[in-house]
Amino acid sequence: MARIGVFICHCGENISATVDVAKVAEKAGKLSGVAYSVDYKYMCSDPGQTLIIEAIKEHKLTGIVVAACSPRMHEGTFRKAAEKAGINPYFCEMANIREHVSWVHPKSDATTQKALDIVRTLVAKVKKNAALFPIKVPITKTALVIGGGIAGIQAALDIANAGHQVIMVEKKPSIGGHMSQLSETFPTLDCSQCILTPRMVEVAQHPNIKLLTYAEVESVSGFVGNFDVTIKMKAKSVDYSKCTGCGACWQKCPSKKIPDEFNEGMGFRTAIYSPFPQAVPNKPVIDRLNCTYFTKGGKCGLCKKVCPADAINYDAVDEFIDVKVGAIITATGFDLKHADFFPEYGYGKFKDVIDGMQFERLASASGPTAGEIRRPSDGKIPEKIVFVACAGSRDKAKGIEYCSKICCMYTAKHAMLYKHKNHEGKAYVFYMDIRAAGKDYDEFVRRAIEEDEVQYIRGRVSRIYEKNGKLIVKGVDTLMNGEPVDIEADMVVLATAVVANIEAESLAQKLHISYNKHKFFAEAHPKLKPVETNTAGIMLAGACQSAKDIPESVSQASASASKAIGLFSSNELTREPIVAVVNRLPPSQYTTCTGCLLCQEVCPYHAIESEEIKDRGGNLIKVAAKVNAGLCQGCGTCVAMCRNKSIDLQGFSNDQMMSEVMALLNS
Amino acid sequence: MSEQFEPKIVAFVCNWCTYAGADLAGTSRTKYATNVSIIRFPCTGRIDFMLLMKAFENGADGIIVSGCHPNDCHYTSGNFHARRRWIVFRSVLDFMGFDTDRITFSWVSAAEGTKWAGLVDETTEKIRTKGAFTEFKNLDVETTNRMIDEELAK
Amino acid sequence: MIGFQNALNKQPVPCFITVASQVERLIYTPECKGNLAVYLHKIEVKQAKKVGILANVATLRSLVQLTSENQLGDIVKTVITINAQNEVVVFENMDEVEAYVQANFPEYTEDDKKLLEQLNAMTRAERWQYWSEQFSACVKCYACRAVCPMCYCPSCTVESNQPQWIKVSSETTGNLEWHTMRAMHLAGRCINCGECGRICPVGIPVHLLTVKMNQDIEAEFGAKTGFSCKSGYALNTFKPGDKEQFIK
Amino acid sequence: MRIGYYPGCSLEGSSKEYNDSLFAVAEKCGITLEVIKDWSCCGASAAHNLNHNLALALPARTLALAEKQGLEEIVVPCAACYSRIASTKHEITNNIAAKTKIEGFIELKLSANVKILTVFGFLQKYIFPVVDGHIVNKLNQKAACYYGCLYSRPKEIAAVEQIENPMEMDEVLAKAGATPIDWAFKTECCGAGLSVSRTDIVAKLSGEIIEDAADRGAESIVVACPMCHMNLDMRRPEIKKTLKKDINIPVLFITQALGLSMGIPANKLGLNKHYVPTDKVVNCMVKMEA
Repeated sequence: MARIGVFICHCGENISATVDVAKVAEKAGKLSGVAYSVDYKYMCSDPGQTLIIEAIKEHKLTGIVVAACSPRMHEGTFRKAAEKAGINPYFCEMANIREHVSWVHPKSDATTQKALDIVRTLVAKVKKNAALFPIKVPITKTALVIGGGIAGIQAALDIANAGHQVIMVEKKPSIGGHMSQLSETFPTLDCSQCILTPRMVEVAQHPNIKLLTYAEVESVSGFVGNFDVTIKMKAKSVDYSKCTGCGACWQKCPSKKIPDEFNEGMGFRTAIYSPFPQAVPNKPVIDRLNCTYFTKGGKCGLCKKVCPADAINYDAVDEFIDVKVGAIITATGFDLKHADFFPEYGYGKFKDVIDGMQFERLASASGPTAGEIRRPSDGKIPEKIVFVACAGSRDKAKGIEYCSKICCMYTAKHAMLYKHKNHEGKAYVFYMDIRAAGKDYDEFVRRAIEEDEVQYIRGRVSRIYEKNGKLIVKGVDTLMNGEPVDIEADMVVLATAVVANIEAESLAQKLHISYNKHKFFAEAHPKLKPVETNTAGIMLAGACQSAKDIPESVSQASASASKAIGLFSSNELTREPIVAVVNRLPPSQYTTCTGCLLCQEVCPYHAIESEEIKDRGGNLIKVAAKVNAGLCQGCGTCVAMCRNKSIDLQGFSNDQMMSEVMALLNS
Repeated sequence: MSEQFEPKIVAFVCNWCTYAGADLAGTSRTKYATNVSIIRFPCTGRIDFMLLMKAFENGADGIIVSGCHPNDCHYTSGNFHARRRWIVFRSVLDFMGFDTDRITFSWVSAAEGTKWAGLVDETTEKIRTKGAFTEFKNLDVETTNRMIDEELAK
Repeated sequence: MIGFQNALNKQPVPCFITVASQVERLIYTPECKGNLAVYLHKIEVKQAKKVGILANVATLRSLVQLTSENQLGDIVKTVITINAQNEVVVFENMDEVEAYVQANFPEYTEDDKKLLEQLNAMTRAERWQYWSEQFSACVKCYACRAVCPMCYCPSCTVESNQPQWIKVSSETTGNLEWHTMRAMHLAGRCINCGECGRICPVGIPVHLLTVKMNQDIEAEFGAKTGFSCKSGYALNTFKPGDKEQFIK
Repeated sequence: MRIGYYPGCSLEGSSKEYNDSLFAVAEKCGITLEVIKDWSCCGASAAHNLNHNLALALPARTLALAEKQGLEEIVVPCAACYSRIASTKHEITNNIAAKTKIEGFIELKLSANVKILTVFGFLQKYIFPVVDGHIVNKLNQKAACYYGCLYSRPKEIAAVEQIENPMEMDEVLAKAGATPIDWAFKTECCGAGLSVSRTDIVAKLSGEIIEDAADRGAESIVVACPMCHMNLDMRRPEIKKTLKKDINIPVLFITQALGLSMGIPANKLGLNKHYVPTDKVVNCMVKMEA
């Protein structure tokens, strides 16, 4: 038998000025199941809370309704008080008679009546409440970091330094990502590799980090704190336990004309290769698609012959390893839009029309021209160079409406680097707006314009064509009344759009995380949960979420690392028990769930699984839905769609909600 | 002059947007009609159409269903699912000749205290003009009477 | 084997054959209109483990819809139909059934179309009058539920008393609630066999509710029921651009 | 299959030879074009700068008449007419309110289902399948196909697949045996409507086009728009002044080029009506070897 206590708060005069609180308390006392009812000046004050605690003990109350302000304000306060008095905190409900009654209605009988109606509704609800207990989920304190670019490196180091285990998966033979390809970085112009390489080495040597290069995530199951991940270790054909990285193999490899990805196709590499001199790990893999041994059926084998450590293993196969992790950080980065996307700019047709990353390689001291900016067609130093910002970005006709964010800055940097190396040369930048909102960013762009005399032209380029060995750039200067501008350039650099990693979509599907139409991963909330995804325990770092520069990628990586560290700070994850539950009944029914699983699709958190219910002999009896309490956030969308009410939501159950409706309308 | 009709209206609202919007109306001391009482749900996606039927059966003259604007759902997509159900529910009711005008669907965000107050006043006025939902409330009595009449006529 | 046989009044009735020698009882005529899929939910049939079914298009469509709702398991081993050319078609798997159903997708019947047109042409108040008269006659025998292959829940909400969703007695308001609930639960799942309307002992055209819902859903969301073995349920998905002019 | 035909004002006046050559080619292939009865002005250049309703109503009337005549497809050889009619079709199919309004103005019902073909679209769809037997000459020269602005933009109604580097006319020229060149000015502006009011701008813009074609060795420029033709052909004296050199590349309509390869006499194709003499083209032809 329920014994409910009702506590009517005056809130000073905030409630009592318009609501006859004494009358509400009196009438509430007469409601069925109410054992005690009282009004008081300030329920949330210490004496007020004491009054509640004492009343619960004295009158052996089984549940309480505090009629006061919004539950969004003080539900926690009164639930704690209830707990102190020895009853389950979920037997406390609040009737909002301040925000929803006294503050919005004048003093009248109708106002008092409405307050009483609301109290009655909540009394009816609390009578149907059940004791709920926080949900505990065990946590595997290992994080998986997918992607070994600067974002992944930062996240991995942060987590590892906090004392937790990290597994880093990188699909290429070396970590480092796009940052390792950059020449110098804005706005300080410090050398990219100089600041990155030490961090790469730190990752490789960190006792808490297990580095898996040339590897990819194959499949993911499980949930926050308890993910099961299968990782595919692509066959490297080199035994890393024996290899010393001496380089004898790639010096002798006869296949020397393979376009070098690290140099964006502007140089060549061998079939057995380590992508760049500072690679981590600095050990080679065999590119089987281009290796004579593999393409010509066993001919060659030179690398095996010259290897002093006998590390070459042509028979190596892809291996799959299973790991258990508690959190996953995706840091898979971006790609640049390539090729025939720009027929009007002749990209891919004219050798001297290149993209921003190719320019980075030209400007890099370790690049194919050893840092001298020479045009790819004939190796001449360009006298006039044109940079085109927003090549593809912010262009609805090209299907990319968004801003690629980094181009304004790197274009200024490129122009500056060019000018520093060729004082007599002329650099032009076509731009739409200069978006240099960052610390010291605008100053940097101004420096390019004012000190290095880069000529900025506000307008777009309509076409680039070749004529007499020159690239004619046709554009417009919108600050000069739309005057057409033609520039005869020696080289053109397109700041092509930043796009999602080509494998982003398939990875998102493996991880069950959402992504937008451009395949950038979606954060759980654009403002308040910018590094979490909708799947608890999976965080985002860097450009896989949207275009980002280095400082932003690093900050976000640290932010997501802190989310993982926070998760790992206790042995169990405690969650509010407001979750959906699929009923389980004794045999022979087992559950009323039909196993139609139409609810699976509806869940925004992929929290609904199918469970095989078996008898003691292990025979399958039926398949039914099961809510993973670790993932469920308690929205109840599945509850309202379940035809025979097999799923219910704790704290907002069908019985509770129906009682509220009935009580509100039947005085 | 007879007393003016005061309709009973139940509001089914989500916790994160409309409930908070109604709280905001309170903190801003925006005055509105007393006819609407709120029942709090975690999300519009949780609102079962059967609860709406139950409210009418128990004497509600009108109903407000309100939650977060599209794309603002605390749970990402609960309101989108709810919207689809409402589309179908309205079409079932309309086909049965049920007066769907007695259910007001709305999006009220946590910042729209004024919109909430206006919505309550408008809905109250609309239902007051329509009068009590006798069409539904008297259904059992009327059909029983009709059956008796038919029997007597034999 | 589930199929039809001749009854005394020459009307085909369902029959269940468990012995090979009895197979000759099976008939298949245009009058075999019943939806045999409903029997697949019966415990006796389920326990048989290996079931064959001589199906008409409505039954085949039920099989497709039930597959999308994970209800068939692997008990149905043989599916046979007779096509318009009077040839026997034996299906190897559900993909073939799906393809056959898609190629022979049934139209709404002329009678239903006519009735729907009449109802759509009425004013709201007239429709209310029509349906409340119809529902006042309902005796809540639940034959409409029993005959429906999509009503397979082991416990129905109508029987739940904690909370009591639907009034027990057959008052018009309770009847209206029942039929609203039935329509909502079948909206986007009903495969338009019309059995519920045919079976109603007091002649309420209850099938019109779900038929109308299917029409509306197809028009609004482009989803067809019993069309694909992959779930295509209109009500567990959404589009950000779904209509909302009715929302203030 | 009945194919409708919308000549527009140019094809009846300043570009009569475009009209004549199109009919000559079609006739040779046994295809008849049905003129839309009582067609009216498409409103090009002027109407859409003055009044949006008028700009829609004029082409809409033509579309409605075509429907009334039972035509499912119409050929619109003028680029400006094509642009106006296609834009109108696009707007009224996507905007029910506009459609209803326009139907009121023109007092005709409109479904806007009529397909609109450019001349090269028509050639590819109807002439290509039957033309092979009719091609007797090889147009033995390098040709620069010039598309102008109206076929390639806006992208919603573009008549070409690759809006930045269209190839449709190039394919027609290849059929005629010519060698279409890769050049930079395919879709640049010729100066269009400024033809009369600002000849200086036309001279600069059209001059650049002709110069680039010449630099890349083109022996003729092929167009599918009366306005382009006028600017490139008629404005040579002004262009000469701007470029400070005399370039004598003839400018042909695409139908004239194809017509030549089909052995249709030059005069019948109206090649005698151009300002820049076309004899070089006529004389370059080589008989196809059997």
